Amino acid sequence: MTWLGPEEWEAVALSLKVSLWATVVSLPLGILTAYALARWRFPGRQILNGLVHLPLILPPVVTGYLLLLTFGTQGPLGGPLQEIGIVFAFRWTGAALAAGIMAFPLMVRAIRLSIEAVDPRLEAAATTLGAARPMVFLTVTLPLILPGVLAGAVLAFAKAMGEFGATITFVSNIPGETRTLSTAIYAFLQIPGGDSSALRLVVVSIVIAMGALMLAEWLSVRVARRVSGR
Amino acid sequence: MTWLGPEEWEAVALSLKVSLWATVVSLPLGILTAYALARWRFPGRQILNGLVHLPLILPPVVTGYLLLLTFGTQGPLGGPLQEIGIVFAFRWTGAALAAGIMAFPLMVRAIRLSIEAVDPRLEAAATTLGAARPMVFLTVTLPLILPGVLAGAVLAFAKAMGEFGATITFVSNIPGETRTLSTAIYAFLQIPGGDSSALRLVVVSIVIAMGALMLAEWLSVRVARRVSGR
Amino acid sequence: EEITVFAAASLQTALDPIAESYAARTNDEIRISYAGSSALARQIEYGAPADIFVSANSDWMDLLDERGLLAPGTRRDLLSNRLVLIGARDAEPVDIGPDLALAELLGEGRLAMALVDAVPAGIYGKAALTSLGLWPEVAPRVAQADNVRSALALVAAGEAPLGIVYATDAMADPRVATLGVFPDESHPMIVYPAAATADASPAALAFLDALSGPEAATRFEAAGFTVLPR
Amino acid sequence: MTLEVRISRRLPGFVLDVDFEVASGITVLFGPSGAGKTSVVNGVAGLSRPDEGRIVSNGRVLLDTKRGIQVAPHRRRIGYVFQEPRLFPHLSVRGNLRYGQRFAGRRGRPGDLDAITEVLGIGPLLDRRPGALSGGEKSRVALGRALLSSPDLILADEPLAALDAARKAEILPLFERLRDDLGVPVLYVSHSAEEVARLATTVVALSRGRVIAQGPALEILGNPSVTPVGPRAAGAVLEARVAAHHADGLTELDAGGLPLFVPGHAGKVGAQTRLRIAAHDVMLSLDPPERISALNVLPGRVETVTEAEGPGVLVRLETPAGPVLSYVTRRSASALGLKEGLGCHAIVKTVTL
Amino acid sequence: MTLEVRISRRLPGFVLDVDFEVASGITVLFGPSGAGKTSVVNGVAGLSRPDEGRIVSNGRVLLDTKRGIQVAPHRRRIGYVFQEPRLFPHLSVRGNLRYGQRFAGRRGRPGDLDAITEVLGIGPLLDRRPGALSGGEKSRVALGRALLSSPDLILADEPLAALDAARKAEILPLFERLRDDLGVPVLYVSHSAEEVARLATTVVALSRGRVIAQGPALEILGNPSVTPVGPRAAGAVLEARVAAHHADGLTELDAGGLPLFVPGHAGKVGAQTRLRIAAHDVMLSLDPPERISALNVLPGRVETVTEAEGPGVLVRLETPAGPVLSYVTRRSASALGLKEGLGCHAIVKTVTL
Ligand SMILES: Nc1ncnc2c1ncn2[C@@H]1O[C@H](COP(=O)(O)OP(=O)(O)OP(=O)(O)O)[C@@H](O)[C@H]1O
Ligand SMILES: Nc1ncnc2c1ncn2[C@@H]1O[C@H](COP(=O)(O)OP(=O)(O)OP(=O)(O)O)[C@@H](O)[C@H]1O
Ligand code: MOO
Ligand SMILES: [Mg+2]
Ligand SMILES: [Mg+2]
Repeated sequence: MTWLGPEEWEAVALSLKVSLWATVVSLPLGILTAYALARWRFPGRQILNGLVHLPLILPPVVTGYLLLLTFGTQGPLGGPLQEIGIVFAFRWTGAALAAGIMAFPLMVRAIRLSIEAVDPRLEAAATTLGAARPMVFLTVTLPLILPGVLAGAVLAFAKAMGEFGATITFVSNIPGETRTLSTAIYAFLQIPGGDSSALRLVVVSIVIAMGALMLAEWLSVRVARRVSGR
Repeated sequence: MTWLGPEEWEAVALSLKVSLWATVVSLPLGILTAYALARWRFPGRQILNGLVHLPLILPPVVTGYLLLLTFGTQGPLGGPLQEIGIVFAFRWTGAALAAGIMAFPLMVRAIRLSIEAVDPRLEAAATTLGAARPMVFLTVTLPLILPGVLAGAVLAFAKAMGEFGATITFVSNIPGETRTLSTAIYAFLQIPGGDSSALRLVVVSIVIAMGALMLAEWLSVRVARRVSGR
Repeated sequence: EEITVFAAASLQTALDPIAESYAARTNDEIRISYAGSSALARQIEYGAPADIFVSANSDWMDLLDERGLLAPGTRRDLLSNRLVLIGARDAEPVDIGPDLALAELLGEGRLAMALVDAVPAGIYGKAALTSLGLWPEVAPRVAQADNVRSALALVAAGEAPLGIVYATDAMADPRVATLGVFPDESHPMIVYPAAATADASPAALAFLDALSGPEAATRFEAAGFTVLPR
Repeated sequence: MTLEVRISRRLPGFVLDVDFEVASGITVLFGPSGAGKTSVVNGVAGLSRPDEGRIVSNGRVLLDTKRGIQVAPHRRRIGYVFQEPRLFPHLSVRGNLRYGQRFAGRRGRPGDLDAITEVLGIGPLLDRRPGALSGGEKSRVALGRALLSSPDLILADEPLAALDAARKAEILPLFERLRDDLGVPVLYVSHSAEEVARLATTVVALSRGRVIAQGPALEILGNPSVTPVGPRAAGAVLEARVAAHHADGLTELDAGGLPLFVPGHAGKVGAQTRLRIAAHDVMLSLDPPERISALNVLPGRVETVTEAEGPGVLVRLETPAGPVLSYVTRRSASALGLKEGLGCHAIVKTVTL
Repeated sequence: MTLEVRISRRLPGFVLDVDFEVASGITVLFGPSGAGKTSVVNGVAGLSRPDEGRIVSNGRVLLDTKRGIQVAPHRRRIGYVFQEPRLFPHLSVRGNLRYGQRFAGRRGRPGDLDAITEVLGIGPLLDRRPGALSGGEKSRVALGRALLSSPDLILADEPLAALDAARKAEILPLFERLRDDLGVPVLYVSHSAEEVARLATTVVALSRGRVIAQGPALEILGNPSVTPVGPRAAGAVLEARVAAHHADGLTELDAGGLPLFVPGHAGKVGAQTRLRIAAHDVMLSLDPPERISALNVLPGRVETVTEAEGPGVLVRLETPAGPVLSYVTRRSASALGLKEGLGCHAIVKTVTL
């Protein structure tokens, strides 16, 4: 396509990278958190639940600002992490972190609902067949919640594609490093006459996200069919 | 509390009003959409699915802009609606519309997952007992998906509390009319030295949303207990 | 009488007290919606009930002017601002000129600015650096935030060693120091134009005039703005 | 009151192709596991859509793929007791029982919750939720739920499989009442020879998706070669009248003038009753037996001797009480020289009745 | 090999308080619907936590609330056939069957998938998913799954309830092999008198959450007053040796010197076997019967005459083959003048064996 400049292609590629990493990396953690919230009763459960939802409740700028304070090079977590070679500040990794955190509540909720819908009697059956808890999870619970995991992942991916408030506040907008589609769109909207350029990127954004959405639907239908045995 | 000024109380009240209305009004539509997506196969299903997810994919500013174009007084929908007395532009109703639309994908996904988890054999049983489709929905499906509906509602409410990008773009930030907690926080963050005021509002925001969250958890546990018969 | 003012977010500190005392004097009720200039301009374009618009740049005002949305003869350049280089509180002041070793000062760090192609402060900053011949050298090291305040926050949090912001912003944050002021001639003049909209009431026109008055001037100057002569 | 069922449906690895027409009463669908019984019942209920078929219940066309008729399940006025309980988990037992009643409102015959609850022994459970019931309790509630919806046709898929003999004995009369008093047709899936024998008006035997035999219960059950349960299910049914209740716990019946003693029977003196005598419980003796513990001796004449499954033959004896079947070893048959026309006595222990 | 179970658990509206100890073999838990059978089995499996209790399987303490011992369910090495199938919907039938095998890996006795599949008749279903199985097919797969996990203890909650008689007859030997050859203890819940009679080594009768009778099958089943299924379950078990297979499909057994004819038997000539004779299938005659269709006549002497439930008495006869029980009406008993010491003949039809 010639109607996207090289910088724009760069933004597209970066957005994909950021969103995919955000989704893939947060998925295991999302599943774990969802499982803990759905199944375990522990002190601090309500607090964990609240923390997970926080990015949803706060304006994204605030989340971005908190990330900056926490994971910036001077932050209480950012500093130590930097020592071991993990840097978020002004890197695409930071964009992925921001996107992942903003998307986390959506992912966790979807997965948690699925876990709550799993018949515990099937898990009990697996136990009597000799499977220890983690094995039961891997061989019974996880396959049964796959549709929910998929739904959670696609929600997270879509949200990551659209996220910009927290991202730009945390890692700002550095072409080739943290300039995602969303920040590019935002920038175009700030200048008079930028609408048509913004529109082009919006279309690209929609196409990508719809692709992901349809892929997820398709996978989900297949999974559901497998499970129902139809 | 004396540490919130009257204008800030106004923003709190407005945020509550906007978020509640956004949640309550979109709930029936959310349930319907979720049901359609989960159970019906119709042409345009994928398109509906995409449309529902759109607000998640697009940067909120874009959504706000599109709302302005569509529901503004000059917009193709805003005009006709105004004729029949429904005005969104620069009213709290518009803020509710924006919040509702931004929260819609979260609500629909949660409810849809619950619907997909309902055992169709129970619905079939209801049918043989003489219940027509809508009755089956009301007496079997709906009670069974209540936890999901609750989850969807609380997600939507939380999102509505935190939404500001689309809101401020669509209906601006007019005190007493469209100035919600989130937009107020945003505005405070824009001015030199506004951080502490912003922080106060952030705390209020968190307290409200956590309250809603815990209420929902509590209700959900009760509902789940009823259903499982334990 | 009710007067609705749409004003760039960065004006809030100065404008709020001016409006308050004016309201107390005249019994008019003044509602000020603070947001980004681009959003406010678009809203006026689509029929927002604004009486007065105070923008953070001329471009958006020009656009409204062209569309005939302003009350003829009411537009004026109200304020000006200065562009400053900021650094950590304990950083040494520098001389800003073509010889400034900006890249050296930055070291491995980033130069925090607002979006250099979209947000006024960023546009002015880029122009200044370009005219000083410093731009090519530092361009790859710029971290662009979505607005001046976020750029300031990057410096305040210690994430970026240097930043370019308005003097008004720098003044208000004790965590940063102004290292130098960009020469006025290094960038196009920074103006905050104000105007009444086409259907503004006489009361609104009166308030607009008050904004150009001596009492307002004192407040604006106290906040760091330069008041432009009428 | 007839039920006409023609269904063909093709699944990967299984083809259902059945066609039968039965008169009123209880029709038992009989056949080994996987034969297609549940599939037939689902078709009648309208829960699965046959590739082709026609279902007419009591003159009402429920399905006719040729004419494009397909009555929605909720309008079929059926009461379906599923093979698994399928109770509504969010409703109490009472809520489950009442569920169908409200939709049956106008159709009269207001189901009597108390009476059904009593028979099923679920009174103490009314306020529980299904999650807190035992397996057999669930299946009783499911049965009650279907019965209380005042259906015009009852479909019962192994409704008593999870119940103990005592409980079964309490519930079976419910079905007999449906059959005899209320005239509600019942399509009943069962593996139990006893249930079949006791309830069936008509038997439809399925195997691998096809009807392999169908007809009045007496005929089908009397012919072990077509009865999927084997000779154990063969038996004769006699019509009798309650003659007297004796103090020692025995009831005397009058079957065509012959006295028959059975363990305490519920019927009033004078009432008509049906009595099933399983073929394998009948011993044959050429001489009238004496000094023997069996109280029931029916003199008769051998009518047919048929080869049957296993090591035996099935002997049909004509007696004043009606035809009686006896399943004896081939060895005994030849030792006694059993053949058509031979006079012979059927001996039946009271306690096996 | 013993199993010691003591469980007390309090639910709203139901109190479970059982205590029994059984030796190896198959222990049948017997009792009406809602008696607490499933609750006991769940306790043994570790799926419900008793308020108080102690469970010891073959010397291994699985639970001891006093000592704070509670072995996790997955370490109990049990194979649990649940009352409802509980198959994994996302796995094929094969996947379900293999599920337990992988965890049993080191414990030897590699379950033979092919053999089990063959006996259960589920070979053609291996690649299907549970959603596409009939009710009985599901329960067979569930049974296979539990057996293939090479358990040290099998818990079977009405495993055959959904199956037809022919299928049951094919599967029952599987349990007999577990009992007789492999020595795996089995806790078996059943409502069926036939299954109990055929399988039970020990019977534990439950009612309303309590053990009302327990003991060796022969004793409990021989005493109809405590047997919840009623006199139908009473019967005697004889030890015999296979003497010959005859061409007419009969097998001749030698029981204490007396010949007994049974329908075709699987054992090799010379093999020992157990034979159950249900009390209600035994007729008594004072004279040796002649010209009668029954092939088995056991001469003996009346040992006891016990009042039993219903209209009858239970007569215990000492014969050369061992003790035989007969359930006859009180009326016959007095007509024949049955009393201790009286010489008498037990007549048993071949086909009832
Ligand atoms: N959560 C519960 N709360 C209260 N009562 C319960 C609960 N779960 C089970 N019960 C009761 O405990 C009793 C025993 O149940 P259990 O499932 O052990 O019976 P069972 O002997 O297996 O019966 P069935 O043959 O019908 O399966 C039943 O009366 C049942 O209603
Ligand atoms: N979705 C499906 N795909 C393929 N075969 C199926 C499907 N559903 C059912 N079957 C097969 O159809 C046959 C008939 O099933 P059905 O449930 O009618 O049997 P049934 O006679 O009720 O058996 P049971 O007594 O075991 O309940 C079975 O062999 C089953 O495996
Ligand atoms: O939470 Mo937002 O307003 O979608 O970035
Ligand atoms: Mg079936
Ligand atoms: Mg049970």
